[in-house]
Amino acid sequence: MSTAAEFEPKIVAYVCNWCTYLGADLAGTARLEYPPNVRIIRLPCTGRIDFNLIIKALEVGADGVLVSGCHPGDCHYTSGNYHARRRWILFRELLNALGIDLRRIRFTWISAAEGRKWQGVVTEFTEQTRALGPYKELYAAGPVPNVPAPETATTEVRSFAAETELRATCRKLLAEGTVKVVIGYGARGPVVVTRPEDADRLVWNNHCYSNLTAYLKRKEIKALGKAAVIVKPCDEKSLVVLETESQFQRQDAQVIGMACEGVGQPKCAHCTARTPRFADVTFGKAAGPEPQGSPSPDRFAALMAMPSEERMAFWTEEFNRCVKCYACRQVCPMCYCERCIVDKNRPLAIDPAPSTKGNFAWQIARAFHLAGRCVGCGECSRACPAGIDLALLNISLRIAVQENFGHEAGVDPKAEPVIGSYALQDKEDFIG
Amino acid sequence: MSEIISQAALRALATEWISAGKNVAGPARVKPDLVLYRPLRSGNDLLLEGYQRPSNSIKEFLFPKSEKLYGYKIRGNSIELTENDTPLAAQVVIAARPCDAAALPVLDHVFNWDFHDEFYNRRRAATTVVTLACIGYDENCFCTSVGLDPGSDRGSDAILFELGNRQYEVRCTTEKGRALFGGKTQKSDLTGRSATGPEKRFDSQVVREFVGTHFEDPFWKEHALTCIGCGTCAFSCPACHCFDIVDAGPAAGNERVKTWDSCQFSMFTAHASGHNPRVVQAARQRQRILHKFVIYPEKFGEILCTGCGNCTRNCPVGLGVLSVVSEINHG
Amino acid sequence: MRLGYYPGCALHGSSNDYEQSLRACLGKLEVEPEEIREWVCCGATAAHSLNHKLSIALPGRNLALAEQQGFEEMLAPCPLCSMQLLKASKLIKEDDGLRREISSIVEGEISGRVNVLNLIQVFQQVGLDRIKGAVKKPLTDLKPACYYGCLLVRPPEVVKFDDPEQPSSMEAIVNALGAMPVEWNFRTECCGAGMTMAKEETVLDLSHRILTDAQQHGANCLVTACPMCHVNLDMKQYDIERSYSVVIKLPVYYLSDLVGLALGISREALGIDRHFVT
Amino acid sequence: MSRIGVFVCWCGENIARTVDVAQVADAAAQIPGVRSSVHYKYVCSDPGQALIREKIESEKLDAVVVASCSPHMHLKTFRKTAQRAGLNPYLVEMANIREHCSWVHHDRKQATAKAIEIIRLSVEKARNDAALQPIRVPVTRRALVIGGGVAGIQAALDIADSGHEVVMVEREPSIGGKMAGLSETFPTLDCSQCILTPRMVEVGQHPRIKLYSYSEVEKVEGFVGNFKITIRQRARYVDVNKCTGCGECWNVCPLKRNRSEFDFGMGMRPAIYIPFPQAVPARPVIDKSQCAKLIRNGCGLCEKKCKAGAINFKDEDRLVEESVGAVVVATGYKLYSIGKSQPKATLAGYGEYGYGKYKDVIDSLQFERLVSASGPTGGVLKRPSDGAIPKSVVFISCVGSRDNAKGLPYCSKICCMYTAKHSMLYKHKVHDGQAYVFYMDIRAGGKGYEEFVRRAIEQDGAQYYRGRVSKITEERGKLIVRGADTLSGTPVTIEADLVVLAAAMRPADGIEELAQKLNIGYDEFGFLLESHPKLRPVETNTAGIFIAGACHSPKDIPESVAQASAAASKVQVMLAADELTREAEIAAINEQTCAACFTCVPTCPYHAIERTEVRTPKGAFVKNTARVNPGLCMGCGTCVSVCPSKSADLQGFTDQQVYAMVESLA
Repeated sequence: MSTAAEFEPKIVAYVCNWCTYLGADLAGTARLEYPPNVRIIRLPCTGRIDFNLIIKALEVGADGVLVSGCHPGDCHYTSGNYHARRRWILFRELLNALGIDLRRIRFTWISAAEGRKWQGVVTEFTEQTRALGPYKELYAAGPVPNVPAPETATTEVRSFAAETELRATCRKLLAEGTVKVVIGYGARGPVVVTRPEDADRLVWNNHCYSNLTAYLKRKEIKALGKAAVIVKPCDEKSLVVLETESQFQRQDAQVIGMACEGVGQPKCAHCTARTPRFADVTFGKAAGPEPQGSPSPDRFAALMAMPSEERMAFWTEEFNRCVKCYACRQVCPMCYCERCIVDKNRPLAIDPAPSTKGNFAWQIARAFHLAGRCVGCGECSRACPAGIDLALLNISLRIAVQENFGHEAGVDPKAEPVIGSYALQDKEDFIG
Repeated sequence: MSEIISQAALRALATEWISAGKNVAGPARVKPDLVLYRPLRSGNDLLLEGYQRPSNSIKEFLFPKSEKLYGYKIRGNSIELTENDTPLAAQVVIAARPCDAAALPVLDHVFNWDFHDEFYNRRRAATTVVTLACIGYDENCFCTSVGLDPGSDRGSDAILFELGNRQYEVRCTTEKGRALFGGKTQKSDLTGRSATGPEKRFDSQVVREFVGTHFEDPFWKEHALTCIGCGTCAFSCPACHCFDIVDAGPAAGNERVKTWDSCQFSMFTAHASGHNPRVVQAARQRQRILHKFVIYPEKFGEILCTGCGNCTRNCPVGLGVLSVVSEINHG
Repeated sequence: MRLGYYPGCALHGSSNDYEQSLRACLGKLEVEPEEIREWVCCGATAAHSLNHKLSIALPGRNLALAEQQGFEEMLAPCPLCSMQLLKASKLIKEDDGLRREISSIVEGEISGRVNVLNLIQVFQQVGLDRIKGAVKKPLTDLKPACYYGCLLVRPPEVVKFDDPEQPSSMEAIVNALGAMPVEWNFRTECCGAGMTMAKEETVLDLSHRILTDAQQHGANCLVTACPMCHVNLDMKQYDIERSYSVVIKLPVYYLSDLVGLALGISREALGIDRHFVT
Repeated sequence: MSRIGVFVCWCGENIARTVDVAQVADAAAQIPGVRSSVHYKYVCSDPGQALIREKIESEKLDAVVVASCSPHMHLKTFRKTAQRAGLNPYLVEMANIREHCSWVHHDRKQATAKAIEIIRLSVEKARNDAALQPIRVPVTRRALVIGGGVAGIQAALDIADSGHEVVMVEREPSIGGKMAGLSETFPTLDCSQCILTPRMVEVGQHPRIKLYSYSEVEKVEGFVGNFKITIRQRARYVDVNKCTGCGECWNVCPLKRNRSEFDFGMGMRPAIYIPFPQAVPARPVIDKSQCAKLIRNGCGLCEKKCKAGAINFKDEDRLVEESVGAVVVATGYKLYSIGKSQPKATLAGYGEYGYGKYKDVIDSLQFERLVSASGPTGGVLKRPSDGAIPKSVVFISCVGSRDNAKGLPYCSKICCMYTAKHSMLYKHKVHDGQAYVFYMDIRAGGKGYEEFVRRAIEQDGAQYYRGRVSKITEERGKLIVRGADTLSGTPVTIEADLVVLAAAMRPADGIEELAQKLNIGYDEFGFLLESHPKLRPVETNTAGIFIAGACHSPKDIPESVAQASAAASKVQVMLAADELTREAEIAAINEQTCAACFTCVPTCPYHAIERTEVRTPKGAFVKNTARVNPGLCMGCGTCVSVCPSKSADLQGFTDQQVYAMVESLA
């Protein structure tokens, strides 16, 4: 640990070409002196500044990252900064949940006329970072705080009444050729039934965990022809998102909804819908009114209650167990990219090794790509062989999306996507 | 005459090894419903009852999920290489399951066959494996179907058998084992026991013939439909050993590392050209069975599977070796 | 649907003929308004110029009572009352802090869900066709000037009823009764009600204009849905005639009077005989 | 790129004073990929540029980094230099060691160290540079002008006179727009038609202007330089080519009492009609909602009477296609609807003025017709109700404007002026009459404007009241106008014979639909959005589409004409070449890996990304994908950030480059 005296902070600045870069030019022409610690990376627009770049800068040893562009209304490209602002709002929430020190990342608007502001911001930020000391370990381990693990109640198998009805219908659908394949639940997990006589392999019980909509993206399944997919009210939401993202059209599949009273998964504690809303047909009846589960479990409150270093220690411990088997990605209905960003190596945006760094980078990217899209089916957590509480990260973003944009993924088919749209009144209290 | 040790003594012993600077790993409870082999801080963290087997395997202590091969830095137009000379402490894996230990000889073949893998062998030499024989099994276990049993000492340096009332019989099978327990045990005439069964789930010979002769069988396609193509099975398998070599960190210069890889990934066989010989999941799943029951046996004379059942336990969609091969076996 | 009834001071005092009239004719249309128990002043009088909070709390109290007594809808025949109630309900709905505060002051939860109706709206709910159908004695020889006054349609953002400048709902009803409403100018002008006590000459002036304009446009009677207006235009008509030395003699009816007459109810039963100008 | 040349500039003393250029050059030579590294006094000087060219040739450099000033200063310069030496200009990068280093730091050691790192960043970028080719888009050298009002006419004539073909689409039977209906114009009081009609005729006769009257834009496809426009020619039941415009038909038509749109209901017209005598084209249309022949197969007199045989009752709407390279939108305005019926829930009528109830309460355009020499009354001001000459007229300004309560928040800008004009015209026609004007403020900024208003008040004795009118009623054939005079603080009551409401200006009907067809923005009121309020005032965010006149914001005639000429000159610049050169540093999408989530589509400010498909050469469907239209992309790179699979990338600022830059700081 070097002392503040000999420590020279390394600051990476991502700035837009039309406002802040020119602002810095002006500072030069006006000979406004400031500390030499900042390294400017010029991009056309703040809209171009991807969140991965901020992480990368910290990974390569930046002690602070400065992100700056045109003031609202001044964007050379009219709206790049609005899109950027919206992404930053959510990205900060994610970093905060991870326990990354937000004082290390400074967002600001600096116009081409604000040479003085550039001088001021750089000076002040450099000194603040100097005072904070080196960001030695971005993902620092430490005494692991106790974040309660999600409750999974695996009880003995209880078949639900609707099972017989379900089988009969699927048999019919297959026999009549309405669908070529039924994606459903079997005794040991998902089953894909193609022959009417196999319809009895389908079950409907309290062990039907999987979110089967994830199968709709798989080439092998698509090749079989029109499918019927069985969904729980919670899984069903992913179809709504997939539809808005042009990944799925109602005519492509028969959606069979199952009224559900819970399958003993952590998410069930926060269930808000027991009866499917978008399904083509629905079986069973869920007793009682629709529950009003809060989206925020106690363990999230517990996590956010602790100081950021402890949050970081918690996640470091969790991600150290990650083996990069990508089960989290594979079970997720929203992860349908033909080529995942981790599988790209030019450039190496995300360290492919299952090291602490690589695992963080991967999980940050995964979580953020789900911002405003995750419907909280909890499959990532369930699938993880290392028992990492991945859903917790998604929850942090789901809450942020709800609080900032009043958006809940998978509820309103007409809602415009959170990332990819913006509002003039999006908050910017964090932008200096 | 037998050697026995009490659980308390065993824990104390483990703690002693740790304080002596050894790395000690063994089963520990990570989450209410998750037991993993983890590096231990003390013998008291060691978990000895109340679970069938950990969800991972002991291979990660000899063949880590990510291991630095060397460092490099590009200077001017030349490149500087730096060896990975991180010193390696002696390590003990305690309370390993027989199906974990039995996988080590399997790995030995691979890492010494055409190429002598420094990193693996260094660790192997520095490691002592103390097995704990199983007193039970669950619906996913099938060691007996691949020529092992709950008491098998294959690949172990010492093996512990339960005597009840927190006592274990210690049978040392190698010098390493004896070195660990020498003078730490009491004489006794009790002999420990291990579970009988699980009953044989399939005949590996039948499987081998089927797989060898039904390469194009629609069975593969049908059976792979629900496979989502993650690496859980391979990564939790004690015997799977495929790895990739990647650059970590800035391209300008950092580390070249060896990381686990899985034949179930769609990228596993992707060529630079863009061509991919195993384009569908069926081909990948078939490959996994083929490798375990035909290719590897043909090369090294034994099956690349110890029947631990981890692939089934961990599979998010309830697949795994057992479901495939038993289906092959019973048509 | 149960219809609550908030009479306010006027309909239990100076204008009890209005209550008599509307009860009689609503009864005929099988609408039985239930009076809100323990209702208090609506605050239209001095309150709103003296104490803002009080001017919300008073109507707030009545809204709370209506909710407690399980009403979804409440008739407030006096436009001053209905405006006060609607205003309070609007403010309460817009500001949750205020809602909680007022609720605690009046010791009763207010959600603001009670729908406050004026008399015209009640008739609209009954339905013009139904009224048409029920007409026994079409009022063919009547040429009423429909007079809305100030508060029935104002302030628009509060009462959200009809066009504040060119309303037409009363004409529609009167038409349904077979009468011929006249086109005239002063339908939404002020009658000076607020000044009744303070500055009578203003009242006389304003009301005088209203009455004469109605007459000039060929009205043979005037119809209103406001007790205050009725007081000024009917009771004070004599004073107007005297101070402007003119003869007007223009009968002033409540809307319910005309509906009642058309439905065949007697003038006595409607309390018309108690009007000053007959 | 592995043969990079670094050129460190002293900029005289500007850099060399605080940065040890020699040391920097030596350090740069050590950066991987750098083939040669030199320093020179003024790299931007001719010998300096010669040095670059010489090195490019001698060292076979495949990329160049100039470490000097800001790229905003000299990037263009050095790109040209490289080009002259046969190196692709996009293989040149700059390291800003002046504005961002030598000028803002004093410690020589620190500044030198920083300069070296700045250069390393730039070298990393250069190493990953690609030789880009600016996109060239073929241009159809024709323009479309939508709207034949004064703005449209001006734009069309300017473009046509500069030698390019123009297609003009006008919704009404004749061009001329609102101005054709005006009487006289402020501040000069010259007759509107006298100025406009010659211009209309020019349009009608111009060899390079193709006029579609009584037509609307149905569909817009393509992009800058290559628009395909589908135009709907509404059935006019008269063959324009056969028709001689003799007038027999409308004279003989028995159904003469139809509300004239051109006179805003102040006059009548037959069922077959030309909107006004000087119409262009001077060819009638048949109003099918009124023609007895078309309704119940009666009458047909016009057909019998027409010697040219131009009447065709079988006529139908026709769709025609036109290809153009640029579009000028000049669809103009309409007045706020003062009556009850409102286009939006947020707007309300002004019942207190009794418009629509009292015949003699009219809006300002109706007044224009009543005082126009060519109007229904032949220029004699007669009030609608009884044709009497009004002796007192009240003008009310800001009806619907500057009214947050129920109207529009903005100022309609021209009302102050034309109201003053109206009061004058009135006085000139009715010498013993009195004009009253109720106003909020008088906004008379403009050449001769303030003087004009003064004249109205001082010479023509218009009585101005600063205040609003609360109510208008009718008593004994008089309009009683009750208002306030806020200056004297007294209520005012005026017995008027005629009331004229200066209603707010709103964009013409259907503007939103048109904007959506054209993919251009509009504000909450429907006015079209310019690309930049100061620097790109006539451009829209869709390349190749320009705006002129009142469809952009309330404007008077001079402003509309000025903006129209501005738009025209922009179009001329575009049409000057057969090819359009667009920025080379634009986004591209890897269609192999694109997951077709289309998040990028709404994100793009220029609508440059389209949803499309990958198909085999034989046309078999492979997959959906997003695709960037290089003709539209401006290179902001916002799509790159929202693309989850990083299939979108920005040439010139590729991920590969940016990551290389960051990592060089490790």
